[in-house]
Amino acid sequence: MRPPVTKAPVKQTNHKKVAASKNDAAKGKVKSSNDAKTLKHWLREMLLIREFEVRTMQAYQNRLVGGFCHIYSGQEAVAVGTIAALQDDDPIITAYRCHGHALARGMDPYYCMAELFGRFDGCAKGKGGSMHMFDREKHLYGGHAIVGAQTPLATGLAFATKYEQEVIKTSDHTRVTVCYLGDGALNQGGFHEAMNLAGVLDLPVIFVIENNGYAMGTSVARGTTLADALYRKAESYGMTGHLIEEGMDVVTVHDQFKKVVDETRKTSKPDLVEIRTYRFKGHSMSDPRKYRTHEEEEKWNKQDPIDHLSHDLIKAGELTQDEFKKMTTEIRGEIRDVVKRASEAEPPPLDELYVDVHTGNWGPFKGTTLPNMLRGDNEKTTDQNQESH
Amino acid sequence: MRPPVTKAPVKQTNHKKVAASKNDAAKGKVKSSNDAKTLKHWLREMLLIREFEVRTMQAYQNRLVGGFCHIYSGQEAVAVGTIAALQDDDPIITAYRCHGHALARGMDPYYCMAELFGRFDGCAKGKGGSMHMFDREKHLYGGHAIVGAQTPLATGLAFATKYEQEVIKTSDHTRVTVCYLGDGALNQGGFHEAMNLAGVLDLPVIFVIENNGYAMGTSVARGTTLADALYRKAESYGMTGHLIEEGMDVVTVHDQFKKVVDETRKTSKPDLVEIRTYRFKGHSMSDPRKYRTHEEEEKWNKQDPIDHLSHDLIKAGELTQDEFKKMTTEIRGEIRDVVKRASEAEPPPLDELYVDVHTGNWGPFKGTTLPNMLRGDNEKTTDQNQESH
Amino acid sequence: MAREIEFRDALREAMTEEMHRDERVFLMGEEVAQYNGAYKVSRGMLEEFGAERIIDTPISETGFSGLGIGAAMMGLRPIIEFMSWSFSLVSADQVLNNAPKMLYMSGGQFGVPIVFRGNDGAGGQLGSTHSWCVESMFANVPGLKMIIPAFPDDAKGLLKSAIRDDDPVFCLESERLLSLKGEVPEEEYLTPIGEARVRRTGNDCTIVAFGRPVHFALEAATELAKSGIECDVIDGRSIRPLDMDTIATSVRKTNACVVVDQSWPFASIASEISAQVQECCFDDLDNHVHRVNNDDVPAPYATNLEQAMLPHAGKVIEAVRSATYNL
Amino acid sequence: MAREIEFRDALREAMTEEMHRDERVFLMGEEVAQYNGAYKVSRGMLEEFGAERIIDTPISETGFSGLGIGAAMMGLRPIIEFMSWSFSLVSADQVLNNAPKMLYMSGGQFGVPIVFRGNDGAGGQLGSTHSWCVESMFANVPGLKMIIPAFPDDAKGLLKSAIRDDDPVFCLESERLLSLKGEVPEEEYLTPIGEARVRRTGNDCTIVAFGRPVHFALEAATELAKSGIECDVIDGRSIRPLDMDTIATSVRKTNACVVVDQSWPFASIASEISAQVQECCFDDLDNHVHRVNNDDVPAPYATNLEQAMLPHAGKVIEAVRSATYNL
Ligand SMILES: Cc1ncc(C[n+]2csc(CCOP(=O)(O)OP(=O)(O)O)c2C)c(N)n1
Ligand SMILES: Cc1ncc(C[n+]2csc(CCOP(=O)(O)OP(=O)(O)O)c2C)c(N)n1
Ligand SMILES: [Mg+2]
Ligand SMILES: [Mg+2]
Repeated sequence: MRPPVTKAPVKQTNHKKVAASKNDAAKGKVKSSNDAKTLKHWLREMLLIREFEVRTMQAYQNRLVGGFCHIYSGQEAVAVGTIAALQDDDPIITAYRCHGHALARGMDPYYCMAELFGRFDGCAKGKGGSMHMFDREKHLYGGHAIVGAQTPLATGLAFATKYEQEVIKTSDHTRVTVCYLGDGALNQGGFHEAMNLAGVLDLPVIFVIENNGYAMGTSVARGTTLADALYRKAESYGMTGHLIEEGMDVVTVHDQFKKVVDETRKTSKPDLVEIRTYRFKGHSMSDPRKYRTHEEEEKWNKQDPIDHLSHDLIKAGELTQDEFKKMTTEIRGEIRDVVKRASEAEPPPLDELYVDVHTGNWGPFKGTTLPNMLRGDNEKTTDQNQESH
Repeated sequence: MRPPVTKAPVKQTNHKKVAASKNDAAKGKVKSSNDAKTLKHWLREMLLIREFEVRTMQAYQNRLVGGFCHIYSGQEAVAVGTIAALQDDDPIITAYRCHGHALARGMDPYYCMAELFGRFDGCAKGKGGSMHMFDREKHLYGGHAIVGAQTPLATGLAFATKYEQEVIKTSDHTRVTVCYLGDGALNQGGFHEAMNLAGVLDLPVIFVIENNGYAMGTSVARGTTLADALYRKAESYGMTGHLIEEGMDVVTVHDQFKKVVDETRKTSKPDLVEIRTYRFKGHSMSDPRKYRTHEEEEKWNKQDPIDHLSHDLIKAGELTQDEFKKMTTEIRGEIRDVVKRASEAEPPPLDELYVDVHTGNWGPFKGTTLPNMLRGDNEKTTDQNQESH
Repeated sequence: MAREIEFRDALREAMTEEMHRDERVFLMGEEVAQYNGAYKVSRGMLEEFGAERIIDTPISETGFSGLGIGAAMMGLRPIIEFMSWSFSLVSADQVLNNAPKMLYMSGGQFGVPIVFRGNDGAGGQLGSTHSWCVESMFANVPGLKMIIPAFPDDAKGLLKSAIRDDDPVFCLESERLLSLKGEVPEEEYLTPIGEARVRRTGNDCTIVAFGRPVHFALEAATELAKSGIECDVIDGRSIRPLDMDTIATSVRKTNACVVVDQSWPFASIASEISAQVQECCFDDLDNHVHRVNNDDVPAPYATNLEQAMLPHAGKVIEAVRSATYNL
Repeated sequence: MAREIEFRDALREAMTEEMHRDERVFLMGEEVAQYNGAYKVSRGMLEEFGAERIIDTPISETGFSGLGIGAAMMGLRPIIEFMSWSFSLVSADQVLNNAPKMLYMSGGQFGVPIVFRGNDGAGGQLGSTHSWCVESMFANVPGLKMIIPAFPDDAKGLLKSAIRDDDPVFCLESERLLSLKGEVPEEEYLTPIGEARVRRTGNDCTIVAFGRPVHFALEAATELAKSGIECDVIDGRSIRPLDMDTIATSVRKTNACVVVDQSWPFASIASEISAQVQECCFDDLDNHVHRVNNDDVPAPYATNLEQAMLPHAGKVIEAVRSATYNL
């Protein structure tokens, strides 16, 4: 089995504009940008996501994946750059376009793919599907399919981290919650309520708008007022708001986002960050993308975050073409293997229909059990129920 | 029966800071501030609302009024000043604290009081109650009791006026919709969606925040971010936002609001206006107001909009103490009479339980009929069903 | 004269014809205009009617359903599309508190002649939040009407009636039926709201169903006929008003009743029909009314689980056999 | 040892005791802290537990119910107060799509141990939008539990169980009962969720009711006893899980059943019980199950209309007489 992506502490250097943060010695594993090893690691993660999505699309065509399936390709720098700026136990939560976040957070691609295939080995035992990646161990509180519905949940995660630290004192450090949402999700009332609540209650949560220009076929400007400065909507809530324009550059995303994270960790105050990015594929697998021009797509394709970083690294002499090829081939192999294993995996037993509806047994309901992903290898073979909390 | 408050066109003078608007020759009856007759008319309207509410409170104590009952006293300058700035067919819609708006819009106080008393003669046949004042003829689209729920409806009113003018051409002039909401209602997601929709669709609607400092026992700052400049929330939606600080002065309210209305009528674009005011009484009849100090109440009582204007008029020699006393006495008599008639009026016949559920007959449902308020005197005695549209 | 068209085309024809007939009708929703509808129900309508009458919205269900209600209070006749009824929960207050009650609480002053329509019920593996069957929950509320067509002809006829109706009408469409072809008359016609249709006759058992489950019922009836059990299959078509006369008449003949309902069982349409059949036909029933519902669990993603959860012909057959004591 | 306390005090004792017992429990809602609760249920709790655990919110039901769900996913145990369940419609998506389904759609990873509580049902003349009885609508959804106490002792015992429960529990309180006094033990106790309680026994008819209507049922039973009709009065206490065993046992004895339900009739709790009683007791029933519901209309304001619309003892008496063929 593929070992989880490791996120070892790395040494600070002074590449690019961001100076080493004062807070790096804080709790949890420290991650920071800028030495070659880190950059190569990010490159690898972005490649992994890209390759995962390529094979997801194939599998979808082959009817191995069902339902609505939203591809993350193009936006890799956002998930990888922002998550790299976090501590491992900072909670994250996102929408239905969630494969990238799950992988960047270190979910084993096998569990992710098995979920897409509706197999019992999936991260949600095949019950959640493409739009619902959850990983309790990695502090991923789910992909959520109702547009905007994750934003109030995020205030709850942040509230809980603060409560644990300040009220019940079961935590000795500040955790920053990150909530991803689309440019279309802005227009949901729930987002407004979440922003205001976070402001009124001083919650350490950062809302990250992944502005990929479209909500399905609706361009930002057709759906939203103040379309050219979404981050400025923060001002309504007494926050500043930040724009990361170079959302296709993982280093910029990381470095600029890191500053915001450090600030939120220090002040325990909410923030809003808009990151400009692009989805290379359609909204979901069924979208022919007639609402945008070939030229526009070309323009953005040229900013491919993977090309961008690999190019830079090669130019700086930190990576050779051969090494890059090898990395790509390795990842291809890895994902090919994941697809194979997932396609051979078992569907959930029919019993599972009535498992996880309630935590206990009553009537037809059969309590709850954890997915294999969260069970040690010994446990996986046993059938006994486990408590979920 | 008391004749409806007339709103004859009045001649422009140059009293106070606002110059005569260019748009006064537009469609509908023109109203404008500033000659003594107009000011006295406003004074009369504010007195009427105050006296109405005094008797409402009494009636509530005497159990003639039930449910939740929200008193408008203190805020009279808002309803009277803003509505005076409108044309008669400009649609208005508000929340549950709606007696003032209904009266300022010219609803006969008898129908309003009869509604509070749950009588068949009420504006909603006794079915709506204190929180639901509707008057189709006066273009009052209701008081609405779910906080914030009127804000999306207002976009629909504005959409319809625009559609009538531009698409089906059944209207030959621009109508401006005014939507009142409280400072607490801001925090509802529906308001955010309504603002954004109004912005995206260019709807001629003005949202008026009656900032009376509290949502029940919650001061603005405890419930809302950017609490000292609510009007600035407009910027999130690409609007400017306006603040009328002197919300206890009907002339200022009128004059400043009139400019916004004229602008909206010209541009057909939405706007947001915050008006600072104060409710003299508790949130509803059951509220002991422990959350605010006596000093604060005193400070605001000193700005009583009625005292304010009567004082000014007397000082300017436009009104004598005697005339003012006479006006007050007259109104007292009028409202006393209204209370008497309302208390003698009939409750709705039991039949009404199944009337107005559906427009037609089926099963137990018995179609719909209009309230007496909207029926000519002849019609009132007949029993035949009338269509509501 | 009839021709075969798809369910989605029938819906579009209904809207298009009514928009030609009445300028006050407009269509609003997410992706209904430029994108031609997420499920292509409104394909071509933007071109035909222009951006003033076919209107794309932001993802703001509370906002635009409220907008529709306000516009209807003024006498327009909005058709508000929910891409899925699953997304109507974020606007439940507008849809359930405002639309159906405005006429009542305004004392007859403001009716709300609006149509809310969109996909209802499980699609293919859409998971827990996207597979709502709102009929049982929403039909609890007085003041609204609810239609749920199972065939293209009814889709057109019912939707046209809905658009002309002075009350708020909720039109529940099944994504799984949108490509279904069926005969639809060329000439103009209206299907009355509140009348069920008997789709097949038989003396042994009454099967009542709405929307997609009508097809399961028909499939089951065909199968059962092979072993000599003949069923009345009643396509309810409207849930509010519910045509109990047709149902009761049938049960008085067959003395057995099965209800097929794609929503959760507890306090459902099936419960209601079971209760009402009992009330009207207590002495006619040879057995209790049998209910076939979605299982009482959130919708799972995996195909095998999803299929096991949904009603299907096999479950209907089993229920009919049980209701008729294996005749 | 028991003493008489009010229903609202019983609710407060439940919260207070559980907050002392478990630091992860907190209370959040509109006006719950400084104002002491709109209905004074949380009076004094701010002083006792401080602003970190008794938390006032803006008027943002979607926001703070979602906040509660998120916090519960992390293992806290929020009590979220809706000033009225009528206001929960604006947050229906959080309450019905997220809370009850999270455990399922995360494959068992994230349970939501939350309590939503507040006033349910008509108050005095609150009108159409403020008089919701959400039980019939919300009980349709799997994954949640629902309790609806009728007496102070159950209010306390059930709410304590709810706070300790690992599933989302909806606690429906009637504003009309908040001042009701009743005996409540001094000692700690829990009332199990999912067990009905027989409040009065008799052989002629079973009356099933929940919440406030239990009192109408008891009043009716007292009255009926005068003319020799003796009723089992079952206080359902929980709607999900529903204790059908207790109901069925009673119906097998009495052969007649009346359900009293303060919500609208269509697809209601009463429909469900009617359907289930029929299913378990078809051969035991001498007559169809009779339902007494709120009338199928939006709530009017005028007292006379409101009283006519609501269930009351008179209607229960009539239903029992009819169900027992005027024994
Ligand atoms: C409340 C709700 N309304 C509509 C939808 C259908 N829908 C799913 S994704 C989407 C577009 C969202 O766009 P955006 O927020 O920009 O995210 P992106 O897809 O670009 O990542 C829509 C309309 C939904 N899931 N939920
Ligand atoms: C959605 C909703 N939540 C809560 C309430 C209860 N409630 C009624 S009025 C009110 C306060 C509103 O304050 P504000 O908007 O400032 O208006 P004001 O009363 O000051 O005029 C609250 C919390 C409600 N009616 N609707
Ligand atoms: Mg987007
Ligand atoms: Mg206020």
